[in-house]
This record gives sequence, C-alpha cells and structure tokens, in this order.
Amino acid sequence: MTALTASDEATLQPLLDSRDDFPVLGRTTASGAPLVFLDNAASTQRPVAVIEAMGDCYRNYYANVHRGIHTLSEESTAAYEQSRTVAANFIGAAVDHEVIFTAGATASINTVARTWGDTNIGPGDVILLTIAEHHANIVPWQQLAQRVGCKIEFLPIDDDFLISDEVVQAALQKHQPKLFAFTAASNVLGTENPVKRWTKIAHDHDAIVLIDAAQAVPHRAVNVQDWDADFVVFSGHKVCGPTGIGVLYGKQTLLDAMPPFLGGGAMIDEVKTSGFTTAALPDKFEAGTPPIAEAIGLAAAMQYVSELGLDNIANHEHRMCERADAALRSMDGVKVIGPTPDKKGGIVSFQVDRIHAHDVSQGLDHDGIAVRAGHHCTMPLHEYLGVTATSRASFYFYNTMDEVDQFIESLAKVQKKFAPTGRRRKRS
Amino acid sequence: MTALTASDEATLQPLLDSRDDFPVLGRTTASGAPLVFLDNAASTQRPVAVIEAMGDCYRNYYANVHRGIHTLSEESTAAYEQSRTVAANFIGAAVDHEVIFTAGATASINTVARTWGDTNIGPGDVILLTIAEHHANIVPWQQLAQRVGCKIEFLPIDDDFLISDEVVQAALQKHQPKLFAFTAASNVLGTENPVKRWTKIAHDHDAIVLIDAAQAVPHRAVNVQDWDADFVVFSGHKVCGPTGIGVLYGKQTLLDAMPPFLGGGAMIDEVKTSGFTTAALPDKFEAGTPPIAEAIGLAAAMQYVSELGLDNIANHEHRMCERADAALRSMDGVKVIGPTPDKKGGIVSFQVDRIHAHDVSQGLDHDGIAVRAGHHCTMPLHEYLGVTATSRASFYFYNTMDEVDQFIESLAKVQKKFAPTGRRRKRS
Amino acid sequence: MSPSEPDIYAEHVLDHYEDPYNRGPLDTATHTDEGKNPLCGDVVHIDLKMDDDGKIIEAWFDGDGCVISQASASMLMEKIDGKTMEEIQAFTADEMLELFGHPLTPNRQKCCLLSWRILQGALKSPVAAGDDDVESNGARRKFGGPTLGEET
Amino acid sequence: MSPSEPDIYAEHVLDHYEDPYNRGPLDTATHTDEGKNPLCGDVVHIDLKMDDDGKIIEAWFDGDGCVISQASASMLMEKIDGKTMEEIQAFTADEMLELFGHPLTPNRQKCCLLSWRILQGALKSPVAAGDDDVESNGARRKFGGPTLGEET
Ligand SMILES: Cc1ncc(COP(=O)(O)O)c(C=O)c1O
Ligand SMILES: Cc1ncc(COP(=O)(O)O)c(C=O)c1O
Repeated sequence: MTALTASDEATLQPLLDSRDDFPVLGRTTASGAPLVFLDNAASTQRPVAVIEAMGDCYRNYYANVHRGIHTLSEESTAAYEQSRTVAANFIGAAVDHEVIFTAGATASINTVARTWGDTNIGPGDVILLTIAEHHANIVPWQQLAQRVGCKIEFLPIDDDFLISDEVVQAALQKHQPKLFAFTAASNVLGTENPVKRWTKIAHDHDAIVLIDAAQAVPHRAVNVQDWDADFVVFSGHKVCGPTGIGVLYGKQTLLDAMPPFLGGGAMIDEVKTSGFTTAALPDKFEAGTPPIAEAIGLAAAMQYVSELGLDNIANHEHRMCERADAALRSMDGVKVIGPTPDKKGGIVSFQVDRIHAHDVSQGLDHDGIAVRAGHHCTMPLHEYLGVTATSRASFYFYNTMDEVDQFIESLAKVQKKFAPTGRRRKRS
Repeated sequence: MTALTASDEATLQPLLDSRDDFPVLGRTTASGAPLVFLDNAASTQRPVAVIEAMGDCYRNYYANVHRGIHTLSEESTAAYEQSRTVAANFIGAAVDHEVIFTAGATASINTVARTWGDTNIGPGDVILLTIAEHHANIVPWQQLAQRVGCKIEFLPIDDDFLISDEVVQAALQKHQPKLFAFTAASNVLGTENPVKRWTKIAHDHDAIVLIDAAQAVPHRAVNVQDWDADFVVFSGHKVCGPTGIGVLYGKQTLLDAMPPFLGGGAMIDEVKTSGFTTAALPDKFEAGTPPIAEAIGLAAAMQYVSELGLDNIANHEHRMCERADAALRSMDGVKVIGPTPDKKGGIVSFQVDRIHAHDVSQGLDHDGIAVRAGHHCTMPLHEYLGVTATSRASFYFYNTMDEVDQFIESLAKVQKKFAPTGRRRKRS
Repeated sequence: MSPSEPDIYAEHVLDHYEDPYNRGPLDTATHTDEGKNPLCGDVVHIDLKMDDDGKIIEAWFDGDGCVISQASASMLMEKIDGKTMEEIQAFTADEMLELFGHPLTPNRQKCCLLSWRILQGALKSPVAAGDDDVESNGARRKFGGPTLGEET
Repeated sequence: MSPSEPDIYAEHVLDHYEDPYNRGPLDTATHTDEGKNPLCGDVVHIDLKMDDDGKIIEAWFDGDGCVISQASASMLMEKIDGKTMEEIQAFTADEMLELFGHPLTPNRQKCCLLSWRILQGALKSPVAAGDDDVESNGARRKFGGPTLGEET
C-alpha cells in the first residue's frame, strides 16, 4: 500500500467530513456497537441534502408534473426536468432526453429487453454476457430468450477473475452477438471492466452494447459519450439517491426507433378507441406519474457526490480496498474472491474456511460491522466459482481506513469464535 | 345541499385540523395569492408524518432489504414488510403477499397486461373497458392487442354520464370478454361505479375483473374481498403517499399462476446459465431493489388517512362536491361534465363557454386556485363527449367549503375577464 | 384588468386574441400546414402565399385554442408578412417567445410555439404535394425532440 | 464467548453445530427428502425410518450451511426421535423456532425452518416413490407461500 501524500490528505479531508452529513452513520447496531457500514454495494446511505431536497419538494412545491397550468405544477415540472439535466450532465449524455427515469437499474434493463430486444432479437440470435453479471443483467435476457428463442452466451473469467480483451474479441468473432451486455464493475469481484475498449471491439463486430453501470456511476467519473455505449443503466439508491428511481440512458437514434414499453398517461401523443400514437422522448418511456420527488432527490445526490469529486472518491475507495484486500489475503483460512486491488474498485469479497458466510456476517454485525453474505444476485458466478455463498465488504467515500481495520480485527475474532473446539452436545 | 348536523361538525373538525399537517397548503402561488389546492385527482399532498417516516428511514435504519444479515438490513426488511401488512389491511386483502409493490397504478396495470394478459388472452378474445377509462387502463390493453390480436370494446356512457347495470350485463353477454377492466371512480366525471355489482355480473359471465382504484382507495373505504375483484391497482401519491410507488393487488391463485414480469434480483429462486426459476409471492413480482422508503411512506400515509376515517373523508368530499357542482350549474356559460353529485365523489369537471380550459386554469391560478386543465389522460372520453379539454376541480379531506366558494368566485371573475369586449389590435 | 394580472394576458395579447391579424383561410395559398398540440387541444392551420423568390406575399392562420396559442399565431402572421423563406427559417423558437413579449412558463411556451412549429412546417409543404396526410398530428411528425408530457 | 454475544450462538447451539445428533446417511430409511434454501445455499437432507404404525424409529440428517440451519436440524432430529407421524405433522413452525430457543430475526428464521420444512416433506416422501426428482428445489415446490427475497 502506498503512503498518503500531502495532496492526498487534502483531498481526503472533505470525504471524512462528509460523515457528518449522514445521520445514520452515527448509530449503533443491535449489540450496541457503533455502526461500520460496509454494505454499500447493496445500497448506499443518504446525506441530509438528499433527504431535505425531497422533503423540500413535498413541503413547498409538490404537485403532479406535466401540463399542469397552475403554479405548483409548473414548479414541480421545472424541478423534475432540471433533475434530468443534472443526471444527463452527471453521465455526460449529449442531450437531456436521452436520460429516461425508471424505477431502478433492474427496470431499465427490462425496458431495453422488452422494447429493443423484442423488436431486434430473433430466433438463433446471440446475446453475449459475462459470467459475473448481476441477475438483473441475466434474467431479462433469459426471459427474452423464452419469448423469441435467442441464445445467451457467457464470457468466462480466468483464474485471476479477469476477462482479457482477446477473450472478448474471440467471443464476439465467434458468436456474432446482436447485443453485448456487461457490467462496468462487478458487484462481487469488484472488477472494473474496460468499458470503452470492449464497447469499441463490440461495435467493430456490429453488436449493440448495454452497460450495467450500477456499480460504476456512483464510484468514478463516467462519460457515456466517451464510452460510446448504446445503453447505460444504473440505480439512484447506490449513488446516495432515493430508492424507487434509476436511469436508462440510450442513444437517441435507438430510443427513437424503439417501441414504447409501459403504456399509460404521458407516454402517448394521442389515444383513440382504435389505438394510440407515441409521444416523443423522454415521455415515451415514462408512462404514468413519474418518481417526481425521487428524481429531485437523485439530482441532489449527484450534486453532492460531484462536489466531493468522483476522482477523489475513486482514489479513497481504492486505498481502502487495497488495505482490506491485503489484510484479508494475509489471514489464514481466508480467501479473497476477486482480482488484485489494482483491477478493482471498492469491493472485496471473501470466504472464510469452515464458516458459513451468514455466520461471518452475523458475527461481524455483533461488532457493528455491516457486510453482505450470500450470492449477491450472482448465482451463475458463484456456481462457476464452485461456491454457494461469499461475504462482501464494500466501501463508499464516507468510510475510513479505521473502519477497514475494525472490520479486519472483528473478522479475526469471528474466525476464532467459530473455530472447532471439540465441544460436546449435552446428552439428555 | 343538506345542512351540517352537530355530529357532522364533530367529524369534520379533525379534517379541518389536518391542514396544519400539510406545510405546502400554507404557501402562496406565483401571483402572491394563498394556495387553494384543488388538483387532488392528479396528485395529493403529503402530511409531515409521511415526509418524516421516509426521512426517519433514511436517517436511522436504511439499508437494502432482503437477506441482509446485519442490523440495518434486518430493520429495513421488517419495516418494508410491515408496510405491506399495513397496505393489505388498508384494502382488506386476505393475505399480505397478495399486495405487490409497484412503481404506480400505471406500472401495476402494465404488469397484469404483460403477464396475465400475455398468457391468457389470444387472437379474437375481447377485453371490455368503459369509455371513461384513464389512459393507464386503455393503452396497456391496446399494446396487448398489438401483441396478441385481441379486441377491445368500450362501454359507452349515457346522457347522464352513467353506465347502467343493464348495459354492463348486455355487453358482457354480447362480447363474452375474458377481462372486464374498469375504474372504480372516474378521474374526470367523478362517477363512482358500483364495483361489487359489476364484478358479480362479470364473474357470472366468466370474465376476470381488474379495478382501477386510483381514484377510489384514497377517498372511501375499500375492501377488495368484499368487491371480490381479481386485480385492484392504485398509486401511492394519490393517497398522501410518496411518488414512485403503487400497489398491485391480485388474488393469490391468479398471481401464483402468472409468469413473472420484470426479471432480476429478488424475483428468482435460482439462476443458472441455462435459465431461472421463480420465487414465491410477493418477491416474484418485485424484481430488484424495491421502493423501500416509498413503501414505508405509503404505510404512514395509509395510517394517517385511516385515523381521519375514510367515511368522514368521503362525507366531507361529497359535501364540497355538492356545493361546487350546484354553484357551477347555476352559472351562465358553465357546463358541468359529469353526473349529479349523488353519483360522484369529490371531482367536478366543467367547461366555460368560449374560454379555453388552459386560460381558465391560468386565470384561477392568479387567484391561488390550482385546478387541472386538459384531457386528464382520458382522450377517448373527451372525444366521445365531443370536447377537447375540460377544467377539473378535485377535492381532498384538507379542502374546505370556504375554498369551494373562493374557487367559484374566482371562476366568475375569470369568465368576466375573458368575455369579448370588442378590443382592437394596435395597427402598426 | 388589475395591475397584478399576469402579463401573459396583457392588453395587446388580448387584443390579438379578439382581433387577430389575418385570421381565416387563404384560397390562393402556395404552402400550407396544420397541426395540433394534442395535449391541450390547441389547433393551428397556416396558409402562405409565396412568390417565386420565396417571399411571403400573404400569411393567414386559422385555429382553435387558448389565448396564448391564438394570439401568438396572430402576432406571428403580422411579423412574417413580406419576409423571405430564409428569414423565416432563421427565426428561432427563442425569437418567437420574444415576439410574444411576456415570460411564459414551460407549459405555456408550448402553446406559444405551436404556430411557429406549423409555420416552419408550412414552408416545406407546397400545396401541390398534397396535404391530406399531415392533418392529424402532422406537426409532431415533423418536429421531433423532447416535449413535456400530458397532464394526469 | 463474552456475555454480550448474540444468543443465537449460545453454547448449546454451537454444541449442536460441532457435535450434531444423528448426522449422516441412514441406509435403511423408509422416508427421505432434501431441500435447500437457495438464497443462502443451506442444504438439508433428512432420512427417516418409520415403523408400520408411523412411529419414527430413527431420524438422521445431513447438510451444509450456517450454524443456525445445521444446529437446528440436529435439535430437530433429537426432538422427533420416537414421535409419531401425527405428532410431527402437528409440530408447527412456531414450535420449531421455540425449540431453537433464541429469538431469530426474520432472515435467520428461514435458516432455522429449513430442516422443519424438509422434515414435513420427508413424511410425504416414502423411499419407494423414487426421490430423484425432488432433489433440486424440492422443498420449494412443496412448501409454497411467501418468502423473503434474496440479497442484492
Ligand atoms: C383513474 C386513474 N387511473 C390511473 C391513473 C394513473 O396513475 P399513475 O399516474 O400514478 O400511474 C390515474 C392518475 O392519473 C387515474 O386518475
Ligand atoms: C451490478 C449490478 N447491477 C444491477 C443491480 C440492480 O440494481 P437495482 O436492484 O437497484 O435494480 C445491482 C444492485 O443490486 C448491481 O450491483
């Protein structure tokens, strides 16, 4: 692990100070221990600014958006559309209406599968995924396969938990997929895939590219135009935003050519008893009353995160990851599931010999440390690795090196606690 | 209009007092006039209790739900599932897992159309709707028709804006629809349809029944078991709850037999590279991270509304509707679009001769009064009635008789303001 | 009207509404288009007579809708009289809003821009080309891009 | 362990985990079932030997999983030894949680109830009927009703 320079310390301070903006970080867990929240890959916490932005909407100017002529509706509409602008800027979209607000990353991928997928994928066509995808980026394609009879191919990972450009290239060559859908950062391995390079290779093979950026957008600067990806999805709740909202980014030409998904108010141009015509972007994909307060909360979250600086965030997470990774690798009976820290963001998954991940998690919780245990919605990856469950510590900017150390210390205790001691059951 | 009895006044007081719980009701509009919010059919306002319930979740115990072993996840999961119980009780569902949390009423109807619809409706099958349906209860069926080739029939309304049981009976007899989907209360006409009776008639003709209860659940006591409806949908934001959440209620036997809709985390039992199996209810229909804080906010809203008493709310709304309706009908050049007050809830739509609905709305806004103008997502109804746009005042429990009077007075002013006066354009 | 009245119903707006410039059909039109804002039901029809150099000799509108949409159409007809095709094509949406002269909220801007959109469409729709199929929804088909949704 | 340790890892739970009652296969089983909780990967297999009167002569389990799932399976085997089919069928989920003896959060209750579910399944699965097809996911197929979801 490299030492902190003076300039590192300067950029770190605002991140450490940010803890004060997160009320929940001050609490204790069931056992009375102070909370050490290392479950950020599942969902992050909210700063007061986000909670207040939504409260402010409800307290001061809320009404349904779209075409309301009265004051509140005008104000709500303006705030809702301004949130779209913020989101578009945050990910570097060319125009605002390429940003569609959905219920979350899962809803976003399903939208693409049911619209672009149903119209462009046919029997025998191939969709290429990686074995490390989240269920959200597997099941919608398996459902599409049930509907249209396409095939799904999975890119394997190598012994270092990585996928080389050559493997990507060869698979695209061999399968000629219509779609290559992959995660920008694995929620288990932590691996950060080279999105721009793979997108280029895929485009060279005429594949459309969908990026699951659920674990990327919150943690490093993302520019969808630089990536040149066709579709990009992520969730609000993983970037300090509210639940109930996510984003589907799509290139305008693609979105324009796609049929609508959900039918209802706002997505129509005209409805007659004989049929309907579709509204222009973004309304076309936003049927019904949208997540108004959630969009406003998400914009506040993006502003908050931007002010801290995504490069600073990425650096700090990386350092915590390095420290945790090194410590775990040095422990007897602990195995890190994932590549070396230089290849990953702030996620470290691991297994402890002879202790089930649930017991690890429960044991750590006793010391206040929150980590996830299970298959993390990546059963194919776990099956591929030959394990049923793993434990995962995942960091965000408000975590500290000290918390990393507490986590490691507690894990050592847990290991000891569950070590076999030749106990005997009471014979009745 | 009947006079208030002493007991009416006693039940009214808590409703009037409730205004203090809604910060937004204290504000002024663009012109500086105090807000009179009569746009409740589009969306209602939030009491502090709801805003705080969500803030409390984020400040004190938020984490992603489902299978997290750590303290915060256990607490969030418990609160999320407790919200389901509250919602199930609120609508009288037999078991909690018949309540599916969705993104809203629109998402709920689309879910039924894409799952139950795609598997049970075929070419030539008939879906019966009424001409007064919201686009949310029309477009998803038109999309289904595009996919499977079914037919859609619309029940007309009579000159009194009503549909008689005989017309319902005859249409069911004639068309033998697989599905009868209708609104419990029209968002334009205000008509409250006899849900229980029509459901019975439909069941006698072997039709499945879907109730769009978006305008019913917030305004009167609803019991889905008493209705005996197969599917019931509504949105959180129309019952003082947050945006970004709604409910799909379905009878367990139907939900169990339906394929899943959105694919992803939580809705699966097992995922392999070769395919997936589906989780049990309610997870089956709740793919991905659900609207956690929104569910908690919705439960708080339901508790708030329950404490005021849905019968009291219905009574009070009805009185305001009577007063507004009578006043509008007595004005020259104003036409009420909808049945007499005894047939409707707290919604009055109207047209003013020679003044476009947008100008009416803008004119009223100048006096602080917020009403909607347009087709209110019911273009087929408007086409049927031969009008392009109407104005709509819609009441909720926090509105007052006094506000009704202010609205009527302002409307008279607007009428005068836009009356032709023989003006001449400046000739340049 | 009282001084606190919203500007958008200012005297000269209402004047245009009640006493519009060139409202009615133009039988000798060389270019024509019609479209609506289905979200509120506003309709505008524009007939233009252009000479061989692409200069507007006569510009007429007809329509149905709110004060904003109809008054702004009247102002636009007055404005373009005698202008060339190029000048009209260079006339931006922002300039249209400026022509109206009073700040409009986003929702009402759509009302104001309806006639501007139809005008741009009319320039590309010579009468000979047959206009039957543009009637319903023609404007929308020609003018893509983002819109505000309908009301709920 | 310190006194503040969560009860669910109390001495007698860990005792059952390390020194389980009747863990292993039973070749003479008359009834058997197996199932897993795919959400966490816990697996439990149960072999029962019942006499003609439906009384349990021997009850054995095998499995893989967390302390709660395996220790509770051991407790359950100990408990049902010598019981009749009726007695076991009458044994409710709540009684199973009581048998475990320490309050469990909803998520961990599922771990504790896994062996209880498989036991109820085994009663209905005589060995002769062929068990090959119940292996994967059998429990889920037999035990419907609501579940908590998987983790994200
Ligand atoms: C009768 C009716 N049905 C359905 C809806 C759609 O609800 P949402 O926009 O919340 O999905 C509405 C609200 O606009 C409505 O009034
Ligand atoms: C990589 C990845 N993709 C997709 C998702 C799904 O996100 P959501 O549950 O918010 O829809 C997640 C979060 O669990 C994730 O980590």
